Amino acid sequence: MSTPTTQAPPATGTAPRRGTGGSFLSGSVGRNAGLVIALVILCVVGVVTAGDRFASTDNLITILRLAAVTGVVSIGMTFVIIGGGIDLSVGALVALSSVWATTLATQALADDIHWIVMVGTALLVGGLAGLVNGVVIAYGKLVAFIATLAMLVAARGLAEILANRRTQTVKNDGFLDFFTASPLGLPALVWIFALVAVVGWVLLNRTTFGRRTFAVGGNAEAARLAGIRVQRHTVALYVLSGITCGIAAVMLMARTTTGSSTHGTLLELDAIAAVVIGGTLLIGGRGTIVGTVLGVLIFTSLSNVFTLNNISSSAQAVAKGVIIVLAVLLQQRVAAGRKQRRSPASTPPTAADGAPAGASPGVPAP
Amino acid sequence: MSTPTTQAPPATGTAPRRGTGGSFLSGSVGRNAGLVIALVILCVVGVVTAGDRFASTDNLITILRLAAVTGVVSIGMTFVIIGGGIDLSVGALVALSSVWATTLATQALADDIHWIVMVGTALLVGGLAGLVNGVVIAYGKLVAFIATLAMLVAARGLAEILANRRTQTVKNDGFLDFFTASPLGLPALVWIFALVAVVGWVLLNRTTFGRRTFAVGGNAEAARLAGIRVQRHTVALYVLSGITCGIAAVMLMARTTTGSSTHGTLLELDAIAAVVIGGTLLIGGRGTIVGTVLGVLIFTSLSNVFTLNNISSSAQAVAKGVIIVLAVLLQQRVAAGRKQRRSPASTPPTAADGAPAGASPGVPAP
Amino acid sequence: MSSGDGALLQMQGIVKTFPGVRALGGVDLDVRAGEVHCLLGQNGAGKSTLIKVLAGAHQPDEGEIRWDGEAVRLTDPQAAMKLGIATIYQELDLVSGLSVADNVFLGRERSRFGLSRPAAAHRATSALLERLGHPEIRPGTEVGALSAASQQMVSMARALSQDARLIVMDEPSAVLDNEEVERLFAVVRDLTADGVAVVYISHRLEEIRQVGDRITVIKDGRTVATGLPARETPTREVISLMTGRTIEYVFPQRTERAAVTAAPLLEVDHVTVPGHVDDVSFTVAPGEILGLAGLVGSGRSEVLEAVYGARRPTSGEVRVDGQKLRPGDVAAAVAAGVGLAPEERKSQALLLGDPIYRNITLSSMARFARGGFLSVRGEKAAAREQTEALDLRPVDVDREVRTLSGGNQQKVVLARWLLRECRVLLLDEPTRGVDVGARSEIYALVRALADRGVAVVVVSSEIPEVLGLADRVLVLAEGRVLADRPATALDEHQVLDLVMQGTPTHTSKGHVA
Amino acid sequence: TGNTPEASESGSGSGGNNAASSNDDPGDTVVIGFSAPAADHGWMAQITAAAQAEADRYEDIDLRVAEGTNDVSAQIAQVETFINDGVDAIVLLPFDGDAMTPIALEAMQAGIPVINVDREFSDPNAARVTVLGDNYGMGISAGQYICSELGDQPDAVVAEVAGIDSLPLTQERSQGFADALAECGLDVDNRVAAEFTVESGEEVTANLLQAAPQIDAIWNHDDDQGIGVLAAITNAGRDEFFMVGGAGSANAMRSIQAGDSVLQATVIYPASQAADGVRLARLLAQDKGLSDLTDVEVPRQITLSAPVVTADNVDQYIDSAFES
Ligand SMILES: Nc1ncnc2c1ncn2[C@@H]1O[C@H](COP(=O)(O)OP(=O)(O)OP(=O)(O)O)[C@@H](O)[C@H]1O
Ligand SMILES: Nc1ncnc2c1ncn2[C@@H]1O[C@H](COP(=O)(O)OP(=O)(O)OP(=O)(O)O)[C@@H](O)[C@H]1O
Ligand SMILES: [Mg+2]
Ligand SMILES: [Mg+2]
Repeated sequence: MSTPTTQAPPATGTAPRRGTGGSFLSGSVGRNAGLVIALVILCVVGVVTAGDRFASTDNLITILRLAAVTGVVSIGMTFVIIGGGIDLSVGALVALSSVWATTLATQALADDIHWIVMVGTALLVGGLAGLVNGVVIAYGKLVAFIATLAMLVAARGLAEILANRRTQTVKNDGFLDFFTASPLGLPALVWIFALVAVVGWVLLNRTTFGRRTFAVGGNAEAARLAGIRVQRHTVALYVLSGITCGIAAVMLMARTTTGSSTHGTLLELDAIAAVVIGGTLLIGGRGTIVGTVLGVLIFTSLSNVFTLNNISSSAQAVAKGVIIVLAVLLQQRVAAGRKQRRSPASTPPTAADGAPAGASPGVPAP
Repeated sequence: MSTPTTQAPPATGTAPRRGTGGSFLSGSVGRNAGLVIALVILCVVGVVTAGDRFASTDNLITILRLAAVTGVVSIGMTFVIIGGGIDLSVGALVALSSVWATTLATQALADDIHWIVMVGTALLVGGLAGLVNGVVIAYGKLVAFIATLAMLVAARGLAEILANRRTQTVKNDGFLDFFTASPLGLPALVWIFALVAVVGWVLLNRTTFGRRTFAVGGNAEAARLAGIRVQRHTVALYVLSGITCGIAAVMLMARTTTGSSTHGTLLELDAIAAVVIGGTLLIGGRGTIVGTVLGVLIFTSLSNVFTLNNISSSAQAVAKGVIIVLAVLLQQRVAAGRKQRRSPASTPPTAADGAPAGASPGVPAP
Repeated sequence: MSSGDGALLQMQGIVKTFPGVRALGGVDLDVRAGEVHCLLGQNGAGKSTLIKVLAGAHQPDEGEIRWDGEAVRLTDPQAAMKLGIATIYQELDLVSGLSVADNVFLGRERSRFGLSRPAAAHRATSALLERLGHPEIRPGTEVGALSAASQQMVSMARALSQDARLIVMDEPSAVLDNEEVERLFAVVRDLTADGVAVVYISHRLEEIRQVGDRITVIKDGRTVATGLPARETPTREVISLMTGRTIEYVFPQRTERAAVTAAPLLEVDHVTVPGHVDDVSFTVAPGEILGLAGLVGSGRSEVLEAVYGARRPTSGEVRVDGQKLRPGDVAAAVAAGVGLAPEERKSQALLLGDPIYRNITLSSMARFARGGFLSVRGEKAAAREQTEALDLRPVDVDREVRTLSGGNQQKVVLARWLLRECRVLLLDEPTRGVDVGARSEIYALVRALADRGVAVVVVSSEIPEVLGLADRVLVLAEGRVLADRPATALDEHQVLDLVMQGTPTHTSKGHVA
Repeated sequence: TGNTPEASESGSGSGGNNAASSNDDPGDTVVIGFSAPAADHGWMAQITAAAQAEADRYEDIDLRVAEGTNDVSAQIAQVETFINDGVDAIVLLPFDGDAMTPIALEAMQAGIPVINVDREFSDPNAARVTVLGDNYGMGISAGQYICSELGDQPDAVVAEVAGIDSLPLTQERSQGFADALAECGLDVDNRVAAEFTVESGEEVTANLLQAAPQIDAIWNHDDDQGIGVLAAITNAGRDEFFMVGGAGSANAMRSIQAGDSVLQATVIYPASQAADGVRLARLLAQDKGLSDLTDVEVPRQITLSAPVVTADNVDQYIDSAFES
């Protein structure tokens, strides 16, 4: 981020943007200082209004556990969006994977062999559906929005047919025991989320795969002319997103002890919102895992604080809308401030000066 | 469009792309030949499978009337998206406008003065909410996705509070008589849709406002350097979208004789899908009203044909997903074919050949 | 030609700072009505920043601008346009989705009651393009479908349409060929004869001599000399003012090559890309530099793209070291040791939002990765080595490429392929927008690479550059090879003659898709 | 499918309790249009499935099922399509009763009998028959049950996990619940709203359990989301309270039967309503009456009761409960 002075439009690719990789603490977290502050404010509000009920370990674990499913999907979504795409099908893929992994046949197989079969099924279904997304987008050259919207509709329909619209109960005790355990005091779901986030961070910032993702999303033509197989990479991104949906399905199966075609309803909106609030540009080429994780935590804590205070769902909605806007504005101001401090000589940001592209869906904060 | 070889990435704004304005028939419709073909195929399927039940005037009017509400919102959405933004709040704004225009107070006022008060209220509420969107995006520099998502949440919450979660019935006979009339055999709603589409087309293709919308969305920096007040224009686009939501609210009120906080649920997805399937780029700078209208009609006819053929909802969903993908692929092939014929010398498009940006949410078809 | 002593424009002590960079540290500029005032300086000296301040696109931190003797504040581009300042920006600032006419009148649309009047705009645009000598560009064409040169003409038409008193041109000739530059100069002379002032920026010193009246030299964001007579000031002096060094502006010595007998490294065999490349064959030996000359639109870029796999030929084949390359597969070409520095660096080569080092290592990532894990430290060290070798400024490899000046961005692209250590290097307009100092360095580098056994193909619109740098020259017209001769056997006039012969009418250069 | 095993006036049920009546004899083929909200949760899915199953039992019924939708505008278009099509009767479970009233009126005016299911129209003339579950009654039943268990503890903490909050039916249920609790001096201390899905049930309950460290009773509006509610309770390791469900799924009843969870009771909200509707539509279209009733004319309104199912009477209901 920089002062708005030089903010250029996204369409020209000259927009000033924040750094991408960077070392973990000084980089990602520092860059997301505004989000951290927003989260801290939220926690302070929680403590003030709900006291120990908020600050208790149990409650924090509840927040983390609720954040876990959306979080895992959002990590996959972060990759897709940085790579210049979007995946609207995630919620439906979670539903489809959960249903497929809990059909009578799969559960019978799991009983015979090992519950890992259910996990494998979920991941495989998610991955394959992601593969279809990726191939249609990269080789069929369909706009990602439409291709994954079609997948959303189709996958949910398929899940309904498979499940006959029934909620399928997970019977396998091994599965339930494993995923509802709490090693070292933290629930398995939280461990999975943490693991996926860390793997995602390393993959994005420390591997050639991550670097290519930035390149493909930042300037696909330049990436192609630099020798990157853009189409293949695009497919890989959607497969990755599909696999995270499979993981999320397993987590939801553990959390609710069911597989259902209604799982993950509107999850795509939550995930995209978390990714975008975390500072990832919708036009691709820029984004952080840490920002996404913070984004997910902010949304989850928000609902928690609301519920602790017994606020009506309508009032929650209004407050939520306002808070989202405030959080992002805060993030922008803080980032601008940091920039200022780093370069004391620079111009104070003025509204008149530039900042042309407010209209763009992917315009970064100044 | 050009040969895929030279297709540049969306972020650079230098990609060769299809024309924007052009004369109505040869231009817009011609460019959307694939969509027209898809619609014709759909109609043929309708006639073959449902015979007269599909081809009857009544049925066509039903399709048009259903298309009308989504259609009006989609016209506003087309402007916002061409201008480089996105508006996720449309469904919620329809709900809020419909509720506000049907409160006891408003209806009492309408009874005293004229039912036009209700229409005015709806448009005003929609326009004001759009103004808030626009100001937050253009001057607050919030990403449009997040700003309008926040508005979605907040507006629906506000609508619920206003309506106390009850459905409010429209009592004013003048209002109902006016909007349920069928001048010249076509329902008023269809007339309104037609009017909005024509006004939208003229505004987009024949006025400076339209030219500037393309410029702001295509290259905001260039627009700024050309002396266009980009921020002000951005605000205007969201106000426009808000007003179309107000119009849609009036139409829904006429259709259902109610105002309700549940009106327009998921309308944003329908509208965006129609706009995108109609060939408008999600990254902005490119799009047509005719394409949007065709997109809306395709979606509406699709459900109509499904209903006539008594297909189960789950199977419908799967079929719908597949058909969307096929329709867009068809549109692309036809467009590529037309291009070929126009410039016989150019390279035949091949998959290996370029087309780097399959990953991008807004990449045009080759 | 300069009429009157009263300065039309005076800029004094202009300071402009970007986060972390002081782009302008006190620049003075005064321009008189009816003169062509040339602005010179190295890449990154601050020329473009200065003219953006003048255009109202940037707000200066300090300094004063006087117009007709009165102090003015240019708060936005409109303010500058109202005064009569028209600007042609260095980076093409057109909306590619709009038609030529729409672009020309963008922001000042011809309209009646809010309804646009396309016919009027088309007529006016046609007239302007005619005046610029490009009647073949149709006002209804979409700008995105035009070649870079034609787009430059559209920007020009836009500036002319404003009836300005001062027109600023930031490297307008970079994408033009000789003939088009001549036509541009004719227009400039017309303008100055009418009393319009022109601020002209270019890295081609011979152009300055042809068209300029006075020179202002900027170095590191400060004016180091102003008001120098354009024709009389010796090149040596200008260069030393710009660079602080005395550099010989010459091409490196050709190596005496017995190598011609060596087996060719790159073989291009009857390659055809319909509409662009017509049965082109040539070979390049290791250590050889092949130049491709021709007018804009003659298909030189397409030849390179076909070789590189970025464009799929319908027939013919390309071999590197005897191995056939898979057609239409860039990754295969890169794996075989071919590199391309494309013509449009911003859209085709650079990740503008990424730091310099990532752009440089993009094609050599495998070298810094073990099991897919990257060593960022290794990357940065290698990138730093390259930036130092190329004298790229700033030296900080963490800087976003977007914030670099045009010439330095070009160096980033070159650095990428230098790091890659390719065996075949394809350079499309490698010195476009590069300052004289850096140019000499690039020439030397290319020669040094050739001496190390790299086969180089260079496309340039500057014929002297092709002749000076290359060992052998291929002259192209309309996608066909007209001549294939040793560079020493050709001179500029011969090349031009060849090109003209091969191009029956010059309207056939219509850059229309 | 019937949840009313004692062969109530609804006269429905694949159990075929009263299938002996002559009304089951095949008549002219009847085309019935059926439209309901999106089957986005088990109860609603069961509504459609039961209607379909009912239609399949009669060879003279041709049931046209429109795509379930929560978009009133789309649902109106579906009914329009049915009218254009000239179906013999329409069974309509509106997403929003008020909003569907005008189109239902239109259908009636076109001579097509409309059977209004579950969510009532604002105009009685808009439907020939109205088959309603009793939402307010459901809340009352749940409230009364909790009163009977906790009536002696005025400080008892009662929590409520509602369904989709923007639906009028949720409001009615909550209203009934609050009214019944007030009778015995209790009130709702914590209230959250889920979306009728397992996932949302788990999510809001997890938060609810944090908000209320000590609870005595919970009423959950819907047994589908109830699976998630129970999962959250298990996850949190809480068991100091009892829970009352809603709708009456087989799952819930098995839990009640087994007595292995906090779920002690559930309030039935029959998922057979649409099946009843289809059956009535057939009778109306074939001009038959309800021969089993004293008044053989098909009545204007049928309200299904909302009985409470507990361990004591679960055996009576479990066979006819729906699988969610
Ligand atoms: N938006 C920006 N943000 C940060 N730094 C910038 C920005 N624009 C320019 N700079 C810096 O300002 C300095 C001057 O750049 P400028 O583009 O004016 O150079 P120039 O003289 O036009 O060079 P060239 O001949 O290469 O075009 C450079 O160091 C450049 O990196
Ligand atoms: N995207 C495009 N679509 C269709 N035709 C194009 C496109 N880009 C270029 N052309 C045409 O291809 C021909 C060759 O263009 P190009 O400018 O690449 O040639 P060149 O010899 O490389 O010129 P330059 O000196 O500008 O590099 C021209 O006739 C041009 O109009
Ligand atoms: Mg410059
Ligand atoms: Mg070229």
